Amino acid sequence: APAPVPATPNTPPRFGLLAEYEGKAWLADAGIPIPKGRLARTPREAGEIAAAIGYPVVLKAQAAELTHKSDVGGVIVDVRDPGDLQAAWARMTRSVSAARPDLTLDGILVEKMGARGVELVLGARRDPQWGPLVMLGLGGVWIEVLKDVVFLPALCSAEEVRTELQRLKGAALLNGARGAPPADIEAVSHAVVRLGRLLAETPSLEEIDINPLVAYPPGQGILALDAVVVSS
Amino acid sequence: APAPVPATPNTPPRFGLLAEYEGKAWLADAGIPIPKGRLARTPREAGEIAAAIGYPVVLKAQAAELTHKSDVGGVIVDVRDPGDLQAAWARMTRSVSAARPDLTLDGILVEKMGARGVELVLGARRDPQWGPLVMLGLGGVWIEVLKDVVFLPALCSAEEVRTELQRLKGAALLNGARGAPPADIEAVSHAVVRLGRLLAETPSLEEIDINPLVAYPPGQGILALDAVVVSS
Amino acid sequence: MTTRNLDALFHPSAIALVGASNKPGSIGAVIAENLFEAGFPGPILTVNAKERVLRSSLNHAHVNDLPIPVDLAVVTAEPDQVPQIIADLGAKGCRAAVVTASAFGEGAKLEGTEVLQRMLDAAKPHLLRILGPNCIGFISTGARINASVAHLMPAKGDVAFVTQSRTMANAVLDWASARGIGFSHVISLGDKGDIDFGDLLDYLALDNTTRAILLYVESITDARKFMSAGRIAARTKPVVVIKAGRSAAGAQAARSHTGALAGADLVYDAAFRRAGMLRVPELREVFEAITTLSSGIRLHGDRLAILTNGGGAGVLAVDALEVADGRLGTLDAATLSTLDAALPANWSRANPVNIHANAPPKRYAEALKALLADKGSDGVLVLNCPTAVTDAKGAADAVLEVLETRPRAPVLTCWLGESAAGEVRRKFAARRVPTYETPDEAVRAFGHLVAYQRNQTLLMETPPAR
Amino acid sequence: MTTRNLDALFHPSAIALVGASNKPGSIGAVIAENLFEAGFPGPILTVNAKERVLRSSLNHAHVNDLPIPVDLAVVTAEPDQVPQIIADLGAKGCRAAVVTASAFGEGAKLEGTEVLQRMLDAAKPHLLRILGPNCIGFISTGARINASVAHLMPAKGDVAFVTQSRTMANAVLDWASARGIGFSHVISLGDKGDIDFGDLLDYLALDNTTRAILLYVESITDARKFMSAGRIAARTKPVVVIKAGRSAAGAQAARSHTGALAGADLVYDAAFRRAGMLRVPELREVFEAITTLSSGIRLHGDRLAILTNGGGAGVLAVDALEVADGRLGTLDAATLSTLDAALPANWSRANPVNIHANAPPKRYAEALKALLADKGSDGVLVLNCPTAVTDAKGAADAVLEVLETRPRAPVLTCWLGESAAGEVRRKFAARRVPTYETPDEAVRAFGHLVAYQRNQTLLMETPPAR
Ligand SMILES: CC(C)(COP(=O)(O)OP(=O)(O)OC[C@H]1O[C@@H](n2cnc3c(N)ncnc32)[C@H](O)[C@@H]1OP(=O)(O)O)[C@@H](O)C(=O)NCCC(=O)NCCS
Ligand SMILES: CC(C)(COP(=O)(O)OP(=O)(O)OC[C@H]1O[C@@H](n2cnc3c(N)ncnc32)[C@H](O)[C@@H]1OP(=O)(O)O)[C@@H](O)C(=O)NCCC(=O)NCCS
Ligand SMILES: [Ca+2]
Ligand SMILES: [Ca+2]
Repeated sequence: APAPVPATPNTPPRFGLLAEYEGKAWLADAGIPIPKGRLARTPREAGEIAAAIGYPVVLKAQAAELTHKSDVGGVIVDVRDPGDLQAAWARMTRSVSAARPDLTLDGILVEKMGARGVELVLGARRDPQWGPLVMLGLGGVWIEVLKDVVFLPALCSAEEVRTELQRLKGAALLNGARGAPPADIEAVSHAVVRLGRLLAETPSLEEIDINPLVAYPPGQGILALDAVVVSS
Repeated sequence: APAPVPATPNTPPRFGLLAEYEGKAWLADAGIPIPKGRLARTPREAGEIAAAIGYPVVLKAQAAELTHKSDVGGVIVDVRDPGDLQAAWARMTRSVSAARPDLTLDGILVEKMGARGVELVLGARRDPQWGPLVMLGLGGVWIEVLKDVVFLPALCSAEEVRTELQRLKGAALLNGARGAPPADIEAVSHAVVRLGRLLAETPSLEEIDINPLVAYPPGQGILALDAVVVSS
Repeated sequence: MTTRNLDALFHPSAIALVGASNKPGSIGAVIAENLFEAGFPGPILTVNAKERVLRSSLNHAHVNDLPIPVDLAVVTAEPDQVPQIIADLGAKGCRAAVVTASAFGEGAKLEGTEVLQRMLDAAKPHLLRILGPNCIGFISTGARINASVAHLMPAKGDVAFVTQSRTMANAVLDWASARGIGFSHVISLGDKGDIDFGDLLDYLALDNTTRAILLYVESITDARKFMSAGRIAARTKPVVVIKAGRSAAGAQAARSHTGALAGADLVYDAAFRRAGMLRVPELREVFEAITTLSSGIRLHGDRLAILTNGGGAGVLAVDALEVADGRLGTLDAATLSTLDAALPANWSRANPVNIHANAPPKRYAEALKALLADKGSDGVLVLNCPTAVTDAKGAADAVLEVLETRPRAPVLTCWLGESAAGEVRRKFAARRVPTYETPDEAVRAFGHLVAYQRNQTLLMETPPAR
Repeated sequence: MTTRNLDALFHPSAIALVGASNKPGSIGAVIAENLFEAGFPGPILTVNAKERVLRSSLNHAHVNDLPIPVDLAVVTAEPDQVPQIIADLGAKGCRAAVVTASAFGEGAKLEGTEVLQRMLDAAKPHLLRILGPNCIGFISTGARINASVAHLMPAKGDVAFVTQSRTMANAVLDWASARGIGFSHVISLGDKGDIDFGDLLDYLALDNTTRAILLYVESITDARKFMSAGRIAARTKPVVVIKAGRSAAGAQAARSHTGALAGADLVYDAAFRRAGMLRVPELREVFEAITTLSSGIRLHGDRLAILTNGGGAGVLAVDALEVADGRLGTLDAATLSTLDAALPANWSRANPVNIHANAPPKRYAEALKALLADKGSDGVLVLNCPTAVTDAKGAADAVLEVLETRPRAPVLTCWLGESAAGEVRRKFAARRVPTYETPDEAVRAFGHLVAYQRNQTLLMETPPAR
């Protein structure tokens, strides 16, 4: 059985849309695993953080108003060494300010690069009719093209999550298809439960979207690689 | 426009089920790209071949009767250097003979390890009603769980293939979804056309199954990573 | 308020019609006629300021003039007059009111309006329950109440139909009537100001004249109550739901997938499923479901035996079974030898059992009996194709005779065609034998029964979910 | 041999029935009655060794005794007698023969048998075409030929129905007859020994009494001919196909995915699509397709306007449109102002156009005319729900009157219910106005028309595929 759910953290740091690093930190407090990482405000800070967490790292531009980082060159993966890091920093700041001259970044998140795994999408929101819900699906084309998702009430049990996720069209990916190992379904289910509980117990929280949530083989857990958190 | 289709090769080397390396060589003659590789009959030969084609390599046990290599430890990927190679050879021969004591291998195929790409399945067979057909689909769970494939007559045109493959449920993977580059659809289409023509023009050929066929970004072509060829 | 005072709706001792009318074609006149014609055994009192006599009964000018307590009222009046009427009714001991539209044609919805709030405020002190407003009424066949503007009185049956759409209510009634299928109750929710799906699911779960529930949903207001009541109801009897307005969610600009998808149909889907309800995607399947539910059949397994007089129809049924819940049963040795004796030598000796076009009625009976006894199947589908030498009616009578001594046997029927088949279907319906117009529909129905039984088994095994 | 001598089947000058009988209930008697009752203008000669007089005509004992050349023969005899009969017929100048089963009930299939080969060998020197064997016959309404054991003579229409299943042939005829829908030809292939789908597609492509073709397929023997003929036919008129026996492929042990999947239904799917045919998945959609095809409607775009007298039905139609080919049209300014004038103030002012339950027939006419003129839509679906104040028949008459001067206008109808709606549907069918029983089915039909028009456009643009 996984560690007990941490006590509900404080209400989210501020109103509106949180920047990724803020949302992630807050979710981590709530028991959702995130990659090691910290916000760097200068290239030097970035180097220090990378040295501490270990290469390769990923750089991600941070600002609450910047919801589609990749589209403006705001995501660089597989940064392998300090020289690479400085070059990547320079590239990113130039690219982001060219695409979004209006924007002032809070900084650049320097994060450990996660291994590959099964990509999922995990969200939670308040439905005007059905109340607080969680949504889980396979990522990429599964959710975008096939709309392959399942919904559960926010206050669901891990057992219910495990049953329901077998109804995904792409469930085979979670169960280990063709030699690939299964995903850590236990960890996924508990993350769903935690996120739902978080939404239900935090009235000021409007919506959370974790895309992608990467699941590793059994025992190796999950990582939320991105987070959109909206408070009112 | 791709290079003209090579003249139809001789009839397949022999009757019945071809071992992977034989089938691949023959398909290569017909214009279907395969990874660089050669059959090694001894560990030393294996070392020489690997040195020539370059590490990392993949080892695959070869015998016409061995259709599911992975199930008997007959596939080892990511062999990085000569020491690794010798160890892998030893592991494989032990593993295969334990699982299939009846079997005598032709040898072990030493093949350059292909990069990751979009995995497809490409097949051709003679339908008793519809005559020679080709079948194309996304690999993995797409074909196995969702049965996501399209069929065309063996004598189809590249244009028809291009149109038809857009009907795949997973077509988004070929068109480049979410930042991933598209696949070399041109190369895929021409491979389909070639395979179909090969079947239609080789009466002794019963069935060909290429699983996986990996597609790389536009201009970077495709590779048939495995081949099952059946002659009568 | 759930089921409080709903007994006044289902088992009133007297009914008042406020807004009754003599004017032909008016709502007040249509309801008056329906009420009186249905044969309600208690007094029906009419109220209308302008009339003296209504349908040979003395009319009352005002609610306050009613000489006896009346627990159920039907109100058809301009919306802004309704609150006062409700207040007056409450003062007279009325505990439930069916508030219809005031005129035909679709008046504005009253959801969220000030006048609706005033209606509810007027009702509250008396705990008076309101069905509507803007509904087309309430029908209860056992109690002989037709407090509606429906153009037909349905036959007595044991399916309860609760609808949020007025026009679809009529369509369903009309369809069922032509097939001789009846209902226990037909309840139109209108704008759902007070009584809603949840309340009625609560009530109907325990109503022993109702063996199955059909819901026509456009929106759910109190989701928690719906889920809670729905779950309980679905444990006791089948609940089938059709949800209209899949696209009504609209193009909602969303920051994330969750936002875009959560307002969508998939959430309703998940909710209905959690509640143990069977959702059907279109009206045709509503018709099939009513047919299936009226039969009261419960299966004990998922294997189907198919009896047919024509190979082609059998093939269609087998095709359909591939994609439905359920599978083809295998004939056991006893059945094979019984059929060898009963059928000509060239029969299929497998499932489907083809007894050929010229099979006399007796052969249907023998084959059906054998298949019902077969341990390799849990249900039988009997198919009949019209041919020049087929006695479709005789075959149907033979089937009915077998079922005479086997109430609620797991038998579904499909008589293809229209000329003789139409009459046969009515006969089957009258005897509660489920019957369908095509093999696919019959097999789909079998699949629904399989799914229901499977779901019930699961519910028994697992502790109640939230 | 394709269409060689098929004119003898479709336009014979004289018909012989070999195996005619007086014995009631026998195939020979049923066919004799059908032939004579259909009103064929030429001579019908009967051959039976045992009878002297048949239906007041002088019977002939033997084919050799026939006094005049007879180009079409109907043969009902024991299979092993048929080859000689064919030889004798050929010698008498016969060029086509419909070979039915010899008795009701399903005899063994003759595909691949020696006796079938002998039939073909006997026919070959005379280039005599065989329909069957084991078919239920051939009906051509224009030529007034009913050379079949069908229990009904269909009305004259312009849909040709070619079927490989005998029992389903009867079911379809029966259904169509009840709805007043007719056919140009009904052709039963039986065991497809000679004349097959490809031959008939070749012929029907050029038959100007046929405007649409429906195929009921269980297997395709000569795929190349089928694809080639099918593609040509589909370019000239809609071809709809239902394929039975999805599961017949069986569990074929396969060395690879290609082997396992290629035998499967997906290949048929691909083939039908390549040929430009519309495949429907179940019998219900066959009924819908016949309805749609009989109308001869061709669309010029994919936008649908919906006219309804009830909100609920409109919602169902919009839901269905989400998953069908086609989309909701938008009302242009001219239409909005015309409807503002014609409808009560509270109409929806959007598509669907809701004219409410109590709309008089005239309002249907005005609204329909406005929508037909609207440039924002390419077709109109008219929905009608039964209510106490709806004149369903009047509304239908109003629609028919508008269509009187607009032959083949892109209008589909759906009158819900059964009581008045049944009669309305027959009326619509008689006037070739497509009509359906539920909104989903009507919208699906619209989608089929859209797909057909889209496909035809594509075919025009691209060079012929192989
Ligand atoms: C592609 C898109 C989703 C990227 O989103 P984003 O929020 O800008 O960027 P993310 O933080 O999710 O990360 C981008 C990539 O870096 C990867 N990544 C991020 N952090 C990582 C880490 N620590 N380790 C490894 N990889 C990491 C992500 O997996 C993602 O990879 P992928 O594109 O192969 O899946 C976005 O640009 C987009 O929305 N594109 C259009 C597709 C669309 O409309 N989707 C609907 C969204 S509602
Ligand atoms: C998994 C299975 C398909 C493997 O097939 P196989 O013929 O033994 O092995 P392959 O030659 O296809 O190669 C095995 C792996 O090595 C990879 N590989 C092979 N050559 C390679 C090369 N040169 N470079 C890189 N990778 C290579 C393949 O991509 C494959 O990887 P994947 O499993 O991640 O897709 C087989 O064991 C199996 O069938 N398993 C059960 C699934 C099933 O029933 N499928 C239906 C088959 S009809
Ligand atoms: Ca993201
Ligand atoms: Ca393989």
